[in-house]
Amino acid sequence: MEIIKPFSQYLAAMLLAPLLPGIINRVKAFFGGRRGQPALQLYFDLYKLFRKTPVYSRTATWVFRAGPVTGVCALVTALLVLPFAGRPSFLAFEGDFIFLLYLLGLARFATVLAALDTGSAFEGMGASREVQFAVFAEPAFFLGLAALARVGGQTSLSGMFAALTPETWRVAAPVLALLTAAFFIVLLAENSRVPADDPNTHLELTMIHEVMVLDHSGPDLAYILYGAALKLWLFAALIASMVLPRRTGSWAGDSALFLLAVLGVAVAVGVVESVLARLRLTKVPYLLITAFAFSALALIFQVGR
Amino acid sequence: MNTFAELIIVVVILLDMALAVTGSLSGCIRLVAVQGVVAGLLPLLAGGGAAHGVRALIFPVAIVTLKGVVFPWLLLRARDRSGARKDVEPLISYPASILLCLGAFIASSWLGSRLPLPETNVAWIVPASLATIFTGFLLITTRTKAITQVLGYLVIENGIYIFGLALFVEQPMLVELAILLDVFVAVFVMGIAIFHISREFDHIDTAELSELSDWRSGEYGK
Amino acid sequence: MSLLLLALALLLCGALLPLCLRGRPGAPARAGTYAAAAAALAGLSGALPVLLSGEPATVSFPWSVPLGSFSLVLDPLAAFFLVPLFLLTGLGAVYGAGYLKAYEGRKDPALPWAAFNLLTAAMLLVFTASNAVLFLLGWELMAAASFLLVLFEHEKEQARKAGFIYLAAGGAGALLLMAMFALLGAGAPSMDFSSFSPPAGGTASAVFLLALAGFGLKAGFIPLHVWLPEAHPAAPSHVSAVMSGVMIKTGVYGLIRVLAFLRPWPEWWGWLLLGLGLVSCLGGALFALAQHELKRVLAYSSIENVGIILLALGLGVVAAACGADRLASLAFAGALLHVFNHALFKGLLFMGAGAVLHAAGTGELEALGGLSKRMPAAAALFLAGSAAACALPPLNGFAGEFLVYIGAFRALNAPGPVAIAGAAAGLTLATAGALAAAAFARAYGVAFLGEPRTERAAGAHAPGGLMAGPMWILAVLCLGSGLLAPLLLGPLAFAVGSGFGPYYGFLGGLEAMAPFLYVSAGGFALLGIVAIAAAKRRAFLGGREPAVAGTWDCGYAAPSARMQYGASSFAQPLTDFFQPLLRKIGRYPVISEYFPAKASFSLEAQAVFYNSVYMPAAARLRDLAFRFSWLQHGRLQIYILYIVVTLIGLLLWKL
Amino acid sequence: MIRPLLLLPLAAGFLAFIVRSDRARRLLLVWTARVHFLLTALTVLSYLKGPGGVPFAAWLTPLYPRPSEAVWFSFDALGLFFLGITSLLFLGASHYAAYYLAAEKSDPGEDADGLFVFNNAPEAVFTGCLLLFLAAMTAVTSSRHMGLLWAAVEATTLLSAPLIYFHRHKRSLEATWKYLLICSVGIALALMGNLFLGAAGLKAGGGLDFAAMLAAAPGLDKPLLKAAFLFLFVGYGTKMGLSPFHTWLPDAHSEAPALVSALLSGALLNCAFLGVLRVNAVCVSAGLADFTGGVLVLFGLFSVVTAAMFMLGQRDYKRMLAYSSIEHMGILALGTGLGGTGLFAALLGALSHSLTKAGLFFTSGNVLAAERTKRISEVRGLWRRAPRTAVLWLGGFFLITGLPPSGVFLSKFLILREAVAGGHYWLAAGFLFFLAVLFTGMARVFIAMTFGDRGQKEGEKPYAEPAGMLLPAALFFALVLGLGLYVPAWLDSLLWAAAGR
Repeated sequence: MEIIKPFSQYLAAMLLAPLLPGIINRVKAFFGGRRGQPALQLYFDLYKLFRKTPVYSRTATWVFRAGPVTGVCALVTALLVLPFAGRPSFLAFEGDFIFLLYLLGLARFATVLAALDTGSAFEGMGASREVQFAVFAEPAFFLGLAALARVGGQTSLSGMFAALTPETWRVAAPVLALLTAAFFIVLLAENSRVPADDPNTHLELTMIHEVMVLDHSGPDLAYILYGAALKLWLFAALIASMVLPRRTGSWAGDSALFLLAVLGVAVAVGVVESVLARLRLTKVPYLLITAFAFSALALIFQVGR
Repeated sequence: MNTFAELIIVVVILLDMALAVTGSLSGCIRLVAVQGVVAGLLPLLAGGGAAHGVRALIFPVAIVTLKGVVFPWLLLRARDRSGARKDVEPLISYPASILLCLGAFIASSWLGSRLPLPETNVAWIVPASLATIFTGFLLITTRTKAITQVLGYLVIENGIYIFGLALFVEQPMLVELAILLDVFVAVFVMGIAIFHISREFDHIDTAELSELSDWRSGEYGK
Repeated sequence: MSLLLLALALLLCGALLPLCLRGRPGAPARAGTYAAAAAALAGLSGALPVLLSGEPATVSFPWSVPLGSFSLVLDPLAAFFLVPLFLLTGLGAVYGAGYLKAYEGRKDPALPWAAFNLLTAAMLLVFTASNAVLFLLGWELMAAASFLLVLFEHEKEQARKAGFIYLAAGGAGALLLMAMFALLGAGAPSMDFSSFSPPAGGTASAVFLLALAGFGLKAGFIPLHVWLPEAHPAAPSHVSAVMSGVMIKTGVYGLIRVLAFLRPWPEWWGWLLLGLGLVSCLGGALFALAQHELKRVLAYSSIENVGIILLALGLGVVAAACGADRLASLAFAGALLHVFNHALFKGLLFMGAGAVLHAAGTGELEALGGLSKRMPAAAALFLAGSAAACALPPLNGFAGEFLVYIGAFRALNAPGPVAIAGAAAGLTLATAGALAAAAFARAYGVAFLGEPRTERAAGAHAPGGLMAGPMWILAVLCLGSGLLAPLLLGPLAFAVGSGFGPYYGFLGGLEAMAPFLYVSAGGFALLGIVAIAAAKRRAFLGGREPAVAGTWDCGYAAPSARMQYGASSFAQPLTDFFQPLLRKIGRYPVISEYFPAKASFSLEAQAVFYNSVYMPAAARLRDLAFRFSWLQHGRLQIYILYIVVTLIGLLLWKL
Repeated sequence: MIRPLLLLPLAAGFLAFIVRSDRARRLLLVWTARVHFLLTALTVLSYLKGPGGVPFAAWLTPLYPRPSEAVWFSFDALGLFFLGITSLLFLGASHYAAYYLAAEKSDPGEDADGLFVFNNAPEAVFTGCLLLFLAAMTAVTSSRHMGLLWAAVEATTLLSAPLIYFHRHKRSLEATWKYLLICSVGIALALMGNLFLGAAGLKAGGGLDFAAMLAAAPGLDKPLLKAAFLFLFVGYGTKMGLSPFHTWLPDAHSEAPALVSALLSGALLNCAFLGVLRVNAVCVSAGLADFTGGVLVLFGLFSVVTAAMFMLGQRDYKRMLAYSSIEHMGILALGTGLGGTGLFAALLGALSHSLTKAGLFFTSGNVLAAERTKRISEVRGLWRRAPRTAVLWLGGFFLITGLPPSGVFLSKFLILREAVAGGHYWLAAGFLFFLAVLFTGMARVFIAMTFGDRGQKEGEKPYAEPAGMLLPAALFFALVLGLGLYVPAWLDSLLWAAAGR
């Protein structure tokens, strides 16, 4: 039974991830007073896309085709490291979050190169912006994780969240709150959500992530969409693990609570998207620097304690 | 020692002063010659000639001939050939020259007092020689003509000669001969050089001899 | 050890033979290549056993030079540096044989080959010498040989400038090292390293600072890096690979040796190293992002990587000074592992850049594009190198940084200053990693992807087998040493132990092994998942031919290659943000008509330190010298016055 | 007797004035140099092997004079060492001269700076003075008497003046005049110093014979000895080219023909240095090591500073080499001042510098012949125009700046170590800084001249590099390079003996 648990956790993440964008869209529709698309829309889209024949540019090379595959695989691998409901993952080891961080980097690298491979000015633009924001997001994310490591005295992701208890929240509430805020901002930026980016816009000049994948179609696009969902899940899971340290004691109960929290994060993203406007492009770095400042403050508090 | 030698010392010093204020080139040449002769006579007059035998006679005679006859003749010839103006064209005024000369004498006296020679036979001989050397330098550094620089060199030589006498350092004959030969050849070579200079430059003003320079004038401070 | 001496002899033959054979066409190149390759084989088989067994070997001959002795020591640390040396020079020689063919008839091949072998021999001496005179001999020979190689294309103004800066930096560094050895050996009976006695207090710090500056000038960390981005691009590419991959590591090697000698370390040394590492790491990555020439990008990336090594060393020294020895050993191991890994991937990258130069005749990013189609294999290999340079798993760049990260995170949970050092190191690595990813995405994307921007790029061709072969081998090594990193830990432990003291060499234990095993597992998992996903994709396609069309450009009807995002535009958002540091010179179009026909935009990266620090200082010194030159004004009278015044002054002063 | 060594060049010198045929005169020059070198080698050999070690050598050279015998000329290790340098250098210079004179004869050349056709002095005078110059330098190295040493040094000045004036034009005349006057005035001061030296020894006895003075040194009168040292130092220092008495040096070296510059820099400066070493040895024996050391170190460092300052932005490559000589003389003074191993290092440096600098000056002559200008800014791409000259030029640069392997490097390193070991940290720091400035300054020039490609000038003939004008430099460079890799035991012992240990 104990062996099955990580498997089922992993499978759950893989299967449930495409639900999150649906939830967000439903929330936005609610705020907009519309009915909105079904929560399972992404599943339908994926099914449809996998069956389509792709169209490739004459300019593109194998890099273009390898991009989506590599991107999604990096995220699938990253999920191996991600704890579920405070329980250890398959691969829990010292410094595993560095591995996770760099897998995210790999995914980004692959996407950016695939975008550049098309030779289109628009996709180049998106790639340029993507790497720019990564430069600000990565330190913020890293520093947040570092602070978290210091909170629990642990150096693996699973360990950190395992060490996180309601007691920790009582002791280090400001630090954890700051970290939650920082992670949430990073989540918004990394997943191209408002206010950093707008996943719904179709004005190429303003887009970041969407503009990079303009040329992808068929299974490639499906991989990309699925990868994006996984990435959203990954961040949401981190935040969920943080705000909801396990408390019931039973695996099933914890897991249920955890899933609820992940959905809660998605709802929160939807709310933010509905009530906030998109920032000017040149202001996005400041948003991320804010996240960085939160993380840094948290670390300083924690080291100073 | 004897007063006669001291008298000569005084004459040498006075000649230094005179050199500092003489404006005529030929006058300078003659003054230097006189100084050389007087200094050359010093060992004869300072006594002890018998102790040194023939050597003590030969050298003063050679020196007097060289400095009193050969050098002036050479230099005057060079001056005539060069067709330059006949005065020394000092870079500083004559009063300044004589003041410097006096200063040199005072400094020499002080230095002489710091350097007690073991067997000084004549009073003032060390200051006098030092002052003469400095006067030579004065001629070299504050006069513009090539000839005056040779004169300055000769005055320095005179000063050193006097100093050597003061010590009666036992110089072996070969060494003295070699030194004398060197001085002679030096002046000779300088004379030839002056001849060439006057031919190349139409005059012997050393201000013209300053083309070889590394001064990056006006290329800094920007 | 005898194998190493054989390698040395072969290399010296390889340095002389090409010069002797210059009359015969083809002979110098053959002699040079064979000698270098044979020496590499001999050297590797000499160094590897030491690295695997941990048993040092020494050899010493009398040498009739004042204070000199021909003493060589091959301990695991030296062997650890020798392995990349021989790997890169051996492969570089094969590559060079192909690369230099293009210059046949235009360049005398004898000189570069002689210099290449001399350079290798000199580095061999540097890594093994245990006598100061011998070490300095190797050090300066290395500088001279590489100087000649930097001036390989001396017709170019740029190369001459590079040669000058390189030589000046090398000269200054050597003088500092001479001072350092003089200080170390002041009381010693000979200049053998074994006869030095460790200095204490201020002297130790002076030695450290001299070593830091002297070796730093070779290692090329900021602010002593000015020669590096000039010289590395100027040399032929296989030489750039050796210079960047190994030669700058001689600085790291020297620094480690001196550090080991000066134990115990004061804490501030560590902070200094850490600070320099931080600046180099971030600065190197940032400057790399702003460069417009492929090899310059790589050169700045080398600065970044040296920064990473320095950062790790600094973390280790701080930790050791605070008593956290296990942590220190992790950091030191990370530094060394990165030395090895950087050699592999930077060698690969420079060879790839060489292939580009070879094929397109230019390394200017804005003139390239679309090479991936014209030289697919080389492009793929360059991509592998780029990914390794960005420390992306499962390649080897990640392994070294991972060790440093672990060190940094353990440090975080330690008390006080060590925690701060750990946070700083980790944060720097993360930021620099993101910057490096941006820089390499840009370099690769602009040079290899999209459409060719010029005729030259369009006419590019794939490199021949001699050039491609070494690149393949290096790429396989990059992947292999990334996936099988745990296997490297044993030799690494020996190297750390012999370099920093046996105290630090306990890495072989499970403690550091475990995360490494997991990373390996993760790497394999990634590869497996990629294989599955690729297979799946094929299954989804089900044998249908994908349609082919033009790139979708939002309805614009007449796209051209010039419309692609270029190197300037790609970097602009980031470089604009860091403009105060980069001081780019922008050329923006002035649009004056309603329908401007032509407009161009470019951003030129400046050599900031060279232009704003070194040049003004040099100009000031020059100004001073010109004022001083009044001394030689040409007036004879005054010249003689100098003599008189000095004499009088001396008499008055000294009597 | 030592006479053959002295008389041979003397006789040959006078003979050269008489001989009419150019060819015969050149042969005379070369063969005199060869025989002189052979004799020198024999002398060195018999010194090393001890009395009776070499057959036939006994009548050539009385190395071990019986005590109380008044011997004017004989050799000790120091003198022999400098004689060796001088003779070797002259050997190279004479071979160079044979080709040089032939080339000058067939194509007198035109000074591109002054557009002034050379009117070279008759070869006879030149060759004669060259040989007499050798005789004078041999006399300097072999004099046992300070007075004689002085006379010989002054003779070198007078005999080399016509050599500098070989190209009879305005600038070489100016250089000659400055050289003549400054050095004569300087040497006059040295004469004064000799007199003080004599005065200091009046009570203790011993006269001016070097060995006797050394023996009587502790009894010498200290204030007078100090004065003697100062006068001699300024005097010989002028001739040696220490700053600020160096002013004649760049002018003379830049205007003289290449081989004369080589001899001036490589042999003549050493002769003056020998004078300084002699008096320094006496002072050190008398317990004035700190006093003389302070003066030597001060002026040594100032010379290095001066050279460094003039190296930046230097416009004339021969002047650049001259300033480099000033630098090295400064280093020699520095090493001597530090004493101990420093003196050994200074002697090693003197040897290495002489050979390297002579080689560089020879090469500069080739550069001048190829490019017809001495201006650095007008020489580009030697590598293309005169490849072998370029290799020598660049190699000489590496050697002279002390890149190992080179004797210069060993000397600098030893001196630095001595300075650090003596606790003179600021001295070491300053020394290093200015060495770095010098290195950078020279690197700029050598790179600019050697590399690049300037294309063919209008109507320019290709420059055939005569082997005879390349080989001497190549040989010297090889020797210096070898010296950096291997210091033979005999040389080591000779150096230590010369350094007084």
